[in-house]
Amino acid sequence: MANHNHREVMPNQALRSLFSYKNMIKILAILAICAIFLLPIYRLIMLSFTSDGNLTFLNYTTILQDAATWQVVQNTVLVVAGSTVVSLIIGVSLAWLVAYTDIRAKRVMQIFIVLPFVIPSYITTLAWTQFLGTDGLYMKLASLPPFSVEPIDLYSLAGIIFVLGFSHYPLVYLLTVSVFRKIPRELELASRASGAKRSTTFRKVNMPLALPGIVSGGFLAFLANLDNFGIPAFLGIPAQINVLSTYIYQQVVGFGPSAFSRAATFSVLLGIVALIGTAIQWLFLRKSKRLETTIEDKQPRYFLGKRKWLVELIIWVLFFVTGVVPLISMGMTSLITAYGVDFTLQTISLENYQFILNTSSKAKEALGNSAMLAGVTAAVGIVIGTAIAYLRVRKPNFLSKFTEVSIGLPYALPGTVMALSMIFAWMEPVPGWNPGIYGSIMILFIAYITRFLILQVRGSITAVMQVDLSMEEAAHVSGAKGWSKWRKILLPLLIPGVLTGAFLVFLSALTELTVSSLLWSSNSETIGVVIFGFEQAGYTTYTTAFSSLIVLLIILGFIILYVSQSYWNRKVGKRT
Amino acid sequence: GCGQAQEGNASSVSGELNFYTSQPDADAEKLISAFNEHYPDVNVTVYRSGTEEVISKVQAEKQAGEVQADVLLVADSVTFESLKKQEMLLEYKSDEAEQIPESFVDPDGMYTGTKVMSTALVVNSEKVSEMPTSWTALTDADSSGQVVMPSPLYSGAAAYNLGVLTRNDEFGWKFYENVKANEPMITQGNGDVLKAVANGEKSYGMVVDFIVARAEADGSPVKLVYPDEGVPVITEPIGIMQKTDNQPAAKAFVDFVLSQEGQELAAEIGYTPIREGVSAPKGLKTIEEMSVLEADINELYQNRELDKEQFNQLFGE
Amino acid sequence: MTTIIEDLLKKFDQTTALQNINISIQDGEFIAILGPSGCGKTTLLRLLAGFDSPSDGSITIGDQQVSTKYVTLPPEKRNIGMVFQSFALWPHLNVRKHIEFPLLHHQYVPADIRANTAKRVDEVMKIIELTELANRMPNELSGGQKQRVALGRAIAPKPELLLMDEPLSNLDAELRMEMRKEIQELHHLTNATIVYVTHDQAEALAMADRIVVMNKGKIEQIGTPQEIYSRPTTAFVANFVGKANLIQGTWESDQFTPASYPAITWPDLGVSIPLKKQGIYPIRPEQLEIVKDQQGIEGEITSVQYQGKEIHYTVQADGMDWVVHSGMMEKFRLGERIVLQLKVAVKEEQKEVVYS
Amino acid sequence: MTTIIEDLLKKFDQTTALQNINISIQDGEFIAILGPSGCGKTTLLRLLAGFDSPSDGSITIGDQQVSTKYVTLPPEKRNIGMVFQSFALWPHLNVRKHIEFPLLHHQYVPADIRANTAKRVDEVMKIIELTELANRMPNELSGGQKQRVALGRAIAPKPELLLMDEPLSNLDAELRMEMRKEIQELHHLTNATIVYVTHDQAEALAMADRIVVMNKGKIEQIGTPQEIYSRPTTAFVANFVGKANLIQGTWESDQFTPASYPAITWPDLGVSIPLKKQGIYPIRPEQLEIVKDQQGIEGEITSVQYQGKEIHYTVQADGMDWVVHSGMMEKFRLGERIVLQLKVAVKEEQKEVVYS
Ligand SMILES: Nc1ncnc2c1ncn2[C@@H]1O[C@H](COP(=O)(O)OP(=O)(O)OP(=O)(O)O)[C@@H](O)[C@H]1O
Ligand SMILES: Nc1ncnc2c1ncn2[C@@H]1O[C@H](COP(=O)(O)OP(=O)(O)OP(=O)(O)O)[C@@H](O)[C@H]1O
Ligand SMILES: [Mg+2]
Ligand SMILES: [Mg+2]
Repeated sequence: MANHNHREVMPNQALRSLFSYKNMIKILAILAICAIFLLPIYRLIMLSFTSDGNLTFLNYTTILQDAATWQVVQNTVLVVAGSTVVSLIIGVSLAWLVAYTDIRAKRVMQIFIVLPFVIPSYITTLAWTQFLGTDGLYMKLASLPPFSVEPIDLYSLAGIIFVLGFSHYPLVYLLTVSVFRKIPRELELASRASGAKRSTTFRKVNMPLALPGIVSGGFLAFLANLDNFGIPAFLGIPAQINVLSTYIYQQVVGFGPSAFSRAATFSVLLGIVALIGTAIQWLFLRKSKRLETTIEDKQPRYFLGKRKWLVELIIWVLFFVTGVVPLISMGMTSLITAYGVDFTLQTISLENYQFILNTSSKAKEALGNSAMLAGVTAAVGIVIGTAIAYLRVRKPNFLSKFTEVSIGLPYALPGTVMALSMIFAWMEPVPGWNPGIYGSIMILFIAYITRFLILQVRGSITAVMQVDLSMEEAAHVSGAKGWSKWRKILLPLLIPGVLTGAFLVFLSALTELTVSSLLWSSNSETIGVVIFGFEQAGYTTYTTAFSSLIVLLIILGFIILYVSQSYWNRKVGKRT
Repeated sequence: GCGQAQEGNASSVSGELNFYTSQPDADAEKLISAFNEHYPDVNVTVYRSGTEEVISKVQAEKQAGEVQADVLLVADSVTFESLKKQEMLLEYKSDEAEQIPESFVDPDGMYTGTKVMSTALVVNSEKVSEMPTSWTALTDADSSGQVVMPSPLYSGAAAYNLGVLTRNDEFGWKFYENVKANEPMITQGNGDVLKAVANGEKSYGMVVDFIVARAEADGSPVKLVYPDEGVPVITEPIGIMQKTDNQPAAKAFVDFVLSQEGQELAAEIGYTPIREGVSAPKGLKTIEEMSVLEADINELYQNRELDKEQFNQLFGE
Repeated sequence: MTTIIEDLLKKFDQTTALQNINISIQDGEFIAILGPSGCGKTTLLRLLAGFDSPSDGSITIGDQQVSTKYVTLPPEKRNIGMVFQSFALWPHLNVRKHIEFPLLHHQYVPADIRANTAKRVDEVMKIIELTELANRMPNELSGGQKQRVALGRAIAPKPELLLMDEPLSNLDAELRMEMRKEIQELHHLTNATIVYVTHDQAEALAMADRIVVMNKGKIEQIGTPQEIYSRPTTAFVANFVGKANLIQGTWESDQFTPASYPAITWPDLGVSIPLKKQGIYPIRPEQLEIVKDQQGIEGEITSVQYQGKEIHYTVQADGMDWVVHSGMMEKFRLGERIVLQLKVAVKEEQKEVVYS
Repeated sequence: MTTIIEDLLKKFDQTTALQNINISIQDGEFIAILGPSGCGKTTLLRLLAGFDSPSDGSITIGDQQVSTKYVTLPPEKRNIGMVFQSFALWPHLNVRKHIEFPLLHHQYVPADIRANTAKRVDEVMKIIELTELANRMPNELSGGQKQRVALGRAIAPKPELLLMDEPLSNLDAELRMEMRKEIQELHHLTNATIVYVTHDQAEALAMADRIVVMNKGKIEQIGTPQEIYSRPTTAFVANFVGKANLIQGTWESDQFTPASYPAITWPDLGVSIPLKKQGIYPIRPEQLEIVKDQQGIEGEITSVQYQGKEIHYTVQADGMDWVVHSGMMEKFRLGERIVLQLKVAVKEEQKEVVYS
């Protein structure tokens, strides 16, 4: 049983160490990190209080008195809450099935689960609208049964909620599945020996114990739903539904000197929504208790028996609609010569791929740039993010909470706002001094780290929360501290969660679009920028070809990873 | 570089030039490499994105300290008008501008149109057999549920069109009210309009001409129609930023874009050139062939927010 | 509700944790499973609970076959309570909630308890002496307190079959005594069948109706405490339960001659046939006497452990360690050379016990 | 390296887990901390290890003050080994790696061991009898096996101060005996100072040089095993260590008269002054004799526990439960009415022990 895990690491020592040289550095580092994250936000907030160059509340008074504002806020809250719930339900259910039951092909499923996260959301949306459109597959199927089936209108609040929820459930899944696996079997068995049915056991034992993962995943999904622009734009504009992210964009592109101030003011409102989400998340996490430390237990705990095929069928249908349909629709578009022509043997060709790979030099460069950017961001994230997560869990003081909030906000801001505030912050971090970061590739590194570090922090927090303090105490009495403790004890125990975080950071950075499209310079084009460019020029076929290529590369990466993993396992042998 | 110093002052033009544009990537690239043939010592750095993004970036840079752009080329003159009002532009009257219709050149020399992009009708050629000839295709009761157009709230070009059409006696707000009655689909940008029509989701769209011509040439089932009433046009003006730190290069760049060679290049890429005497690419009308719907730029600039607001009210209920 | 375990086999990969397990447990019986660390006690209990499926063999409870290689009735459908060796407390529930949990969920909870859940919880809290800590979370409890919570949770719904895996190992002697009594009382009152895993032979001897002694995954002997203690049938049991010194030698009719001391003969004090066949004479530590300057087995004292009312000596003699428990009358020092003798006086008493 | 604990106080929120703790531990001493569940033993050990900071008071090891309210020397800088009550094994390391770990990392590992890490690991593996399971992961070990790994990890680097939190509670008697011997041998060989937490008074009596008896966060008595067992100074110690029945009455010079039986007088068998002052006469279970048809304290047998070589009776008499341990000579049945007598014969022997 987790003994003594409530204790903080030597509280007085922590205090004393404030004054030691080594910890001075640590604290300076934290302050620097805060500064990096807070500078853009600070600039943004200042802007929201600026009108005609004066400090004033004017923006707030006008905006808050406008009924439209409240409509937008209401829509936002509805959309974000609804889609987060959808993500939670799908993510947690899938995680449970994969972690505990004997369904087959779990590894292959992992790929399909991640698909919605790597397929650009405008493609997903398009696929969905086509699927459910007037002459889409859905209506064709719907005309089969004798009774009438209502057409589903995606251009609605419900549609936005639905598509957002389905796009972001991987976040919940990825952060939950390993936590589920780490819950000691005996805790479940104790419940069942007490007569609780499986469902009760899940509700009363697994759910509360997996809270760190579920809450972290839900929180990330919440932030992702909040900042998402593509889906509410695509589905909301036709239906005249505004949420904060689209509304802010309208302000940004609006004219006049007050455009930015208005946008900043709305961003502050959005920030407040994000803060409320953070607070709710804390409420849940406060209740969560640390488990006895175990390694992931991958043996199935529940045998579905005769119902197995049914469950598997449902899962694959889900994958089909969330991953395969968009993938196919994207793939098909990428193979035709011109948008809108029918997909027939005559019309397919590899022309578009040839264009991207041979004719256009940009695409290849962008692949390289993005891979490098994403790799470095993920690597830096692992170190900084895990360090922050560790401090946050082991020393939950004001400073570490504050750090967590500052790191979370940039992920919640819509990309456009985030990019603009990066410009505010980094062109002349100190007025009158331009360090040349803006305009070089450095700005993208900083922007990506600022924006995506929270993914790593949450992944690592989830992992650290699974490690009982006694693990570290045992290392300490055995004489290991600092680096050797991390290398030999903590990292091996943290690795699944840390890698999940890094994986999310890597994928997000790899396909990032909005921020890069405002910050790139001509020598540092990223995948997102190139896609954005094609799309704006009306070259949808190139866009889809490029996107397909990237998704294929990602899938290939997965396969290589799995193959080498199983090769490694076989070679090393499961511990004797 | 090919070191072809045919112009006397070419060698004195050199250094860095930041070019911010909303032109598609490939087009910008071609433009620059042609420019570099004449001015090999100028290193042009391009920032390319949607007009809205480009302007946001410029504005943000201004807020943050200093605008990095030297030369700006974005969709419409109203946008430039606003920059002009904010005194962000440098006055430069290029000699080349004399060949360009007066109405497309800012009288104060702050910006000059570089090409002509009209907003016309796009029609799905598979769903519609008889091509319409009038904007009424969007307002006919038959077209109910089959109309798509970009949102002026998101697209600068669409906002321009809104301003022009509502100030035109033949159309006015009545036109938009009638469109509204057909329950149109409103998209974020022109690209989405083309897609909706190309894949048959909608039959008629209001969209900028050149992307339709391209898609048509590629084989998409779409057709470009210039309605008889005329079309609003945007001119993708070019201008030099007030704070540019390389005036000679910036001016040389503007000259090149407006020159015969520059305009022929634009036509070759697929745009209607703005310079008289240069022919339009296949599928597009030249400026002389189309009837242009116009409105006073200053008035448009002054009323843009109001127009959008009114649009929002009309369509938002 | 008798429980019958037949030919049970359990393998983990290469390890065979259990084999040839045959036990039939009577309704209301108190069975102790006694054996050294790693002998498979927990594994057996887990099979009884339905947490694992056997690799072969079967378990029948009442007239229902609950576990075979193919089908295993899940634990929640068995009317059981279980105390886990590792406690398995839920980190997110406080003490009270732990006790309450099975009362709310167990389908077999007697109606009167179900109607008065709160009362029953209070009652159990009193039994496990944690009333004052009702709102504590598991991580705020000491090791023994945790164990008591685990115990309380298992007994609360008065299950018909109570499985306990070393439920008292973390308790001090005092509390252990009390808990033993509680468990025994519980046994008398509810007449539940109890399977009680322990490595502590005193506990097994004191509480159980019958003891199953296990070693290396197999059953060594099943019998009443008296049988196990006084008439062990294997060397292992003699040593494990009685701490007996096992002397090799030859049995001739009822006389034993140690191999190394042909001059000595010992009478039969109740040695079982199987041990006799193996030529073993088991002498429990209290059957030996340490004397000086007399005839007997000569040796040297290599360890002295004070135990309050007696002293435990280890004596090195004849190349082996002899364990001797002696009273406080006379004391010997570490390293002293002494002589060991069998207390033959014990004989009569011992025989009586064996055959009673 | 003496360890001095002064005025130690430790609070958790509302609970005071330790108070007024003053112990001075000699270099090389074997100290047992004995007390009931939840009395603060683990808390004390954690403070000694440096995992927690005291709320007040100080701990000095050698000439360094290692723990005060303000400053706490971290555990890795103390030359200690520790066995955790909850084992705290690392789930990702196998048995061998656990033993190896401190050898690789502890800064105080003796040079000869450091040079021969592999040899030392083998040695320790043999001591804890896990050589064959060297490659097992913690989740593949039984409870007792886990505990042995925890023990091995702590002793491997031969620390100067060895802290053990119930290191044997999950082992069977046999193995426990062996481990006890190992620990004692280790103690003799390395001359490490050992602080050994246990709730088992037999263990404490058998192994320790001195015993610290704790109750409810306070020290009840510190003394050698003999002192603690034979001359308890508090009622708690008499009961907890000697299982003594505590009889209220009056002392007059060396004579005791139980309050309920004015006719009886008992002689002083070595009762400490503090107990006399409280008017208490402690009688250990083996000091009582059950007889029939004689004069004495009349009562009824309410519980019989067979213990192999003796039988433990609980006798209800005079409104209290008397615990009596008696040999196998004569047996009494549950419910039988009997008479209790003090074995005065024990007197001489007892006195001798006390004053020796
Ligand atoms: N999952 C497993 N994989 C491999 N071996 C296992 C596994 N679980 C238990 N064992 C082995 O099976 C044997 C029996 O284990 P079990 O836990 O039943 O012992 P036990 O009798 O309860 O011991 P203890 O008194 O120490 O708790 C041990 O040798 C143990 O190492
Ligand atoms: N974090 C905590 N918060 C509140 N009370 C605590 C906390 N940790 C321990 N306690 C309490 O402090 C007291 C002493 O606990 P400790 O773990 O030292 O007991 P122990 O003597 O080791 O008992 P055991 O033999 O049962 O392990 C107990 O009453 C326990 O409930
Ligand atoms: Mg066990
Ligand atoms: Mg403890």
